[in-house]
Amino acid sequence: MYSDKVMEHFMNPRNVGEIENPDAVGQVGNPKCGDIMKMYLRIENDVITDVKFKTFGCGSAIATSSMATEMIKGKTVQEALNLSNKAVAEALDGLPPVKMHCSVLAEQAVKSAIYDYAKKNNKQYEGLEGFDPNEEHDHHHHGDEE
Amino acid sequence: MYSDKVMEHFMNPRNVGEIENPDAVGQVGNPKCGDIMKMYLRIENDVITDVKFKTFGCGSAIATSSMATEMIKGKTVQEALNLSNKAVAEALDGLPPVKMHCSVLAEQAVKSAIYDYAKKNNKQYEGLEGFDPNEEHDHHHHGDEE
Amino acid sequence: MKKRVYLDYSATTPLKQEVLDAMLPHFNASFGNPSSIYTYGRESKNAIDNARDIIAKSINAKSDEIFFTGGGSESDNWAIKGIAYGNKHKGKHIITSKIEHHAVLHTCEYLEKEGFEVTYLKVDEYGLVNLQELKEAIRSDTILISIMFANNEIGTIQPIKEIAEIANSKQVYFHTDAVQAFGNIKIDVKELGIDLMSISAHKIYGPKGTGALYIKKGVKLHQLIHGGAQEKKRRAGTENVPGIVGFAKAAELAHENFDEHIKHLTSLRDKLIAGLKEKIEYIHLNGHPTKRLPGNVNFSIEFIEGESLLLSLDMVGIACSSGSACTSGSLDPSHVLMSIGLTHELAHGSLRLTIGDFTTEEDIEYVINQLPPIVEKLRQMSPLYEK
Amino acid sequence: MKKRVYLDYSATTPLKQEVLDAMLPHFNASFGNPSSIYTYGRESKNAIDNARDIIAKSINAKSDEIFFTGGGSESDNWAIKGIAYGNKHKGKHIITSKIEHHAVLHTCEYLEKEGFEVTYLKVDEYGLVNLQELKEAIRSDTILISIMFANNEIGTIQPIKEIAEIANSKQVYFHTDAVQAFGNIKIDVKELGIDLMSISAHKIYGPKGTGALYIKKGVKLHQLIHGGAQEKKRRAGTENVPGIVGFAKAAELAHENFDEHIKHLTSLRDKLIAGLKEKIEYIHLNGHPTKRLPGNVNFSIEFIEGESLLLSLDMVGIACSSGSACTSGSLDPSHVLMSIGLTHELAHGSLRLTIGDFTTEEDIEYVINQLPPIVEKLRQMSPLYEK
Ligand SMILES: Cc1ncc(COP(=O)(O)O)c(C=O)c1O
Ligand SMILES: Cc1ncc(COP(=O)(O)O)c(C=O)c1O
Ligand code: FES
Ligand code: FES
Repeated sequence: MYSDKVMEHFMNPRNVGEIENPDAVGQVGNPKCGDIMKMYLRIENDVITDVKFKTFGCGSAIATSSMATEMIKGKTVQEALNLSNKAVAEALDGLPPVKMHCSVLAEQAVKSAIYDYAKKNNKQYEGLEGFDPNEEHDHHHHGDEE
Repeated sequence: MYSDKVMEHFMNPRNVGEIENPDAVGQVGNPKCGDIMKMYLRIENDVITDVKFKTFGCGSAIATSSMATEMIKGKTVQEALNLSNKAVAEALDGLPPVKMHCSVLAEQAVKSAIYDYAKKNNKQYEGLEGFDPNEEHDHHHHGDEE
Repeated sequence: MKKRVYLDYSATTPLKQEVLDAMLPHFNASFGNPSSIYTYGRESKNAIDNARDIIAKSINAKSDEIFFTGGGSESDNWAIKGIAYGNKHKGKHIITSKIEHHAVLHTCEYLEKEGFEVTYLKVDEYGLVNLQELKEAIRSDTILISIMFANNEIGTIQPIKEIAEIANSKQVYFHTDAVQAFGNIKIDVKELGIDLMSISAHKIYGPKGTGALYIKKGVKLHQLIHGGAQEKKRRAGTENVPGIVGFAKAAELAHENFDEHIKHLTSLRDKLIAGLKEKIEYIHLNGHPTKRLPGNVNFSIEFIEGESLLLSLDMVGIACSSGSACTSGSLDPSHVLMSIGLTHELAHGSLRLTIGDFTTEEDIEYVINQLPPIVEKLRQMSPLYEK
Repeated sequence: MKKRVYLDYSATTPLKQEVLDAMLPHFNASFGNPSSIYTYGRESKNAIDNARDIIAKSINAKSDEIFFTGGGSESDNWAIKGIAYGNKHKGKHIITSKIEHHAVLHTCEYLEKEGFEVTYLKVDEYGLVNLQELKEAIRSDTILISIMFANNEIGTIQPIKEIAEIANSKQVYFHTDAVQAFGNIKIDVKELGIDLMSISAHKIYGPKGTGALYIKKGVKLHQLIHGGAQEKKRRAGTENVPGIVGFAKAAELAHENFDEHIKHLTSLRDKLIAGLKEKIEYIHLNGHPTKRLPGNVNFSIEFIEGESLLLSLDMVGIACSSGSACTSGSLDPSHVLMSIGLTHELAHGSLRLTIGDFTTEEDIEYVINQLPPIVEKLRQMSPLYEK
């Protein structure tokens, strides 16, 4: 089902935890759907110097959280905003079709945290226009249903 | 499916053949239904001294023909008339339910031959009243159907 | 080889060796088509006749009331569609419960689209249907009540005799899905008053792809699979002779060792329940405390999600299941867990461990030792967990 | 042991050893439920995915067009009822032939009772449908044409490509029962233009109780068995993993040795036909002389009845079949033999000998030697025979 890479990140997730007094926090998902991702960022000079996450969810949700944090650490905020769910999934050697929505969640968690940062600091980033962290995402739309 | 006795009579049927210038002949059945039984009798002083049959039909039809001829040989005509299909079937250690109609055929063949004898010799026997050898018998009514 | 502890006997079971041994001759020695009249065919015919007798005896039915099928799902579909279409002149109303297996629920939902009406009875926190509600749900056009014997997820056993009495008193056919119950609860269809009952081989150490439907003499229903004259012209298709022989052997073994089997399962079950309750905080047993299958353990574990739990357990060789939607890629967590009133979070955090004849004391101890640190690790990752 | 010559391969086949070997690990080692996410389950899932690929490849379909079932009869029922109920808004007319297997015919007869209309095309003396008649039978409300690929009794092979073209040109779904054809005729569903096709494992040295339905992508039909999410939510029930694996292995072997298999069967078939014709008077070959299954021999033997022939042959160890009503306890002899115009007597006197991979030259010679005296003995007993 899952690639070795997914299993490796699931079993040994990077950057689990919280950041005290973070510069930004984002949370997406809904326990009703079985998934919640919370992301904490430390941002210095527009660069993400530290990132931690907590996730309630399936193996894929945990692995994509872990991979996403690795992929944005050390990047500029704008670079992090450009991270797509596909890139996260690819970095994990792919995800089963029914699990792609969990990678969307990871993308959304990053965005949501940066949204928090932008609001607090009154900044503008390309890609944040129209983003609403409280919007309900129908991320449970699966490819294999007919 | 068949008892050993049925198989034994089927493989080694008694009294197969024809009688030249028989005292009586009877034929029942219909090739449409897959069964025809023809019975030849030699009758002396109201006693069946010889009997032969020819049968087109299943294993049970052949075995019941064989058993019926054995059972009536040496008997009086009236005794032969009293032979029931159940008695033939029992003498064969039973028949599968779907095959009981073949034993009816044997009973009818005997009756039919005696009818021929009675007519030719202007005799009356108990059990022949109302018997019509040309009547179509719905002998294919099977017990196990629903 | 890595340690493997299989605790998903309600999903499927391995074959017992005796079952496989009984099946083997029918693959290529005594392989004839049971409909054929020659020796090869008669051998097969005798084998299935004999199997039918064994299955019939195990539930106190007559042999001609047992019809072999391709599994529990087919049996459920046949019973429900067969009664529905075969009795639609009498009425178009069916009663079932909200916690049935999908083979019953989706069949009922299909029939709704085709013009039937279905009442889905709710259940209480333990998963029990309410007999008063059942009585009230019966209408003059009700043709079938289908209530499962024992639930596959939470193990709850329904008051089948009482349900059957209600159905019989109103002259409504009563079907029960006994796929989980058969082999784990003693069943006497006559005494209980059951009209139709589905069972399946692969839940009792028999082969997958073989089941049966008990149809009480006189019950009128349409066929599901038309064709040849097999199964007294009521279920067509060349009989799966090895499957049927294996099913019967499995049923025979189950009934020979019945009391022992129940004792073994129940004691391991209670040990597992007690052990996990003692070692893990914030967990809740789902299903009825006593009216439950002897091998069923189902916990909701707060703050964590089932699939990640299963994956972690698989890494240490423990195989079990969960009612989380995330394990199946479906939208909602188990309809059974939602029906007994669990929140989404608790339904997502459910873990089902089902015990079988090959389960040992050490297996149970292994789980009691392995599970707590896994739960703790996942909780540490969970944003819902604040210690 | 008594000599046994099995010549009823069209009824069923023994498993090939490789097939059994492929199945065995799935009974109690790799036995997990394919729906489960842990290792045991994934092993089973991989096994059926792999099997699906093999079956798909063998008929040039895509893997997601293959759906496993409980056998050929279920596949036929699913295809026909599924299309009928799933397209009843478009029309209620179905076309089939008079010589279909009962799994098709009785399904159609059932649908007639439920409000559908069915045209049963007649066939010529060889068992071939007439393409012109087929064209004329199509109406604006025709939703399905179901014509078998090759007949199980007389072996006649239909012009499937032409039939499919007619169906496609009128936008009517085309189903073919290829239970006898699969493994004996090369089938390319794309090239032939088939929409749905039934196949069964036990006719090709695979296990009983496993079949498949090929459903071309985009074809809309209802489910026959509702329930769990197996088979992409189109056919519920825990998958018969060993059965499916065995089916695929059998298909693989069939296609590996295809040309050899055909050559072997055809040469034995022709030898048997020639040998019997030479030795026995008053016999007639049924079916088409060349458009016939490689292993099919079907004779009508005048003046004698089939069951007594089969019994006599069984006594010398020869297993075969007949179209006589007397073998099945049914009222009328084979509908196929009657449809090709045989009299009742000839239909009753029919003998089908079907050859398979394990048949040897000696087997054929044995039959050629044993049959004539048996025929002669039965004819001597027959009131129809006047020499
Ligand atoms: C042409 C044909 N169709 C359908 C079937 C039914 O297949 P199964 O016995 O697998 O149900 C058979 C054989 O019995 C057959 O020969
Ligand atoms: C309660 C219940 N009913 C029906 C079924 C379906 O049985 P099968 O998998 O044999 O089709 C199952 C198991 O899958 C079950 O647990
Ligand atoms: S969190 Fe539910 S599927 Fe990934
Ligand atoms: S003669 Fe036809 S069944 Fe006996």
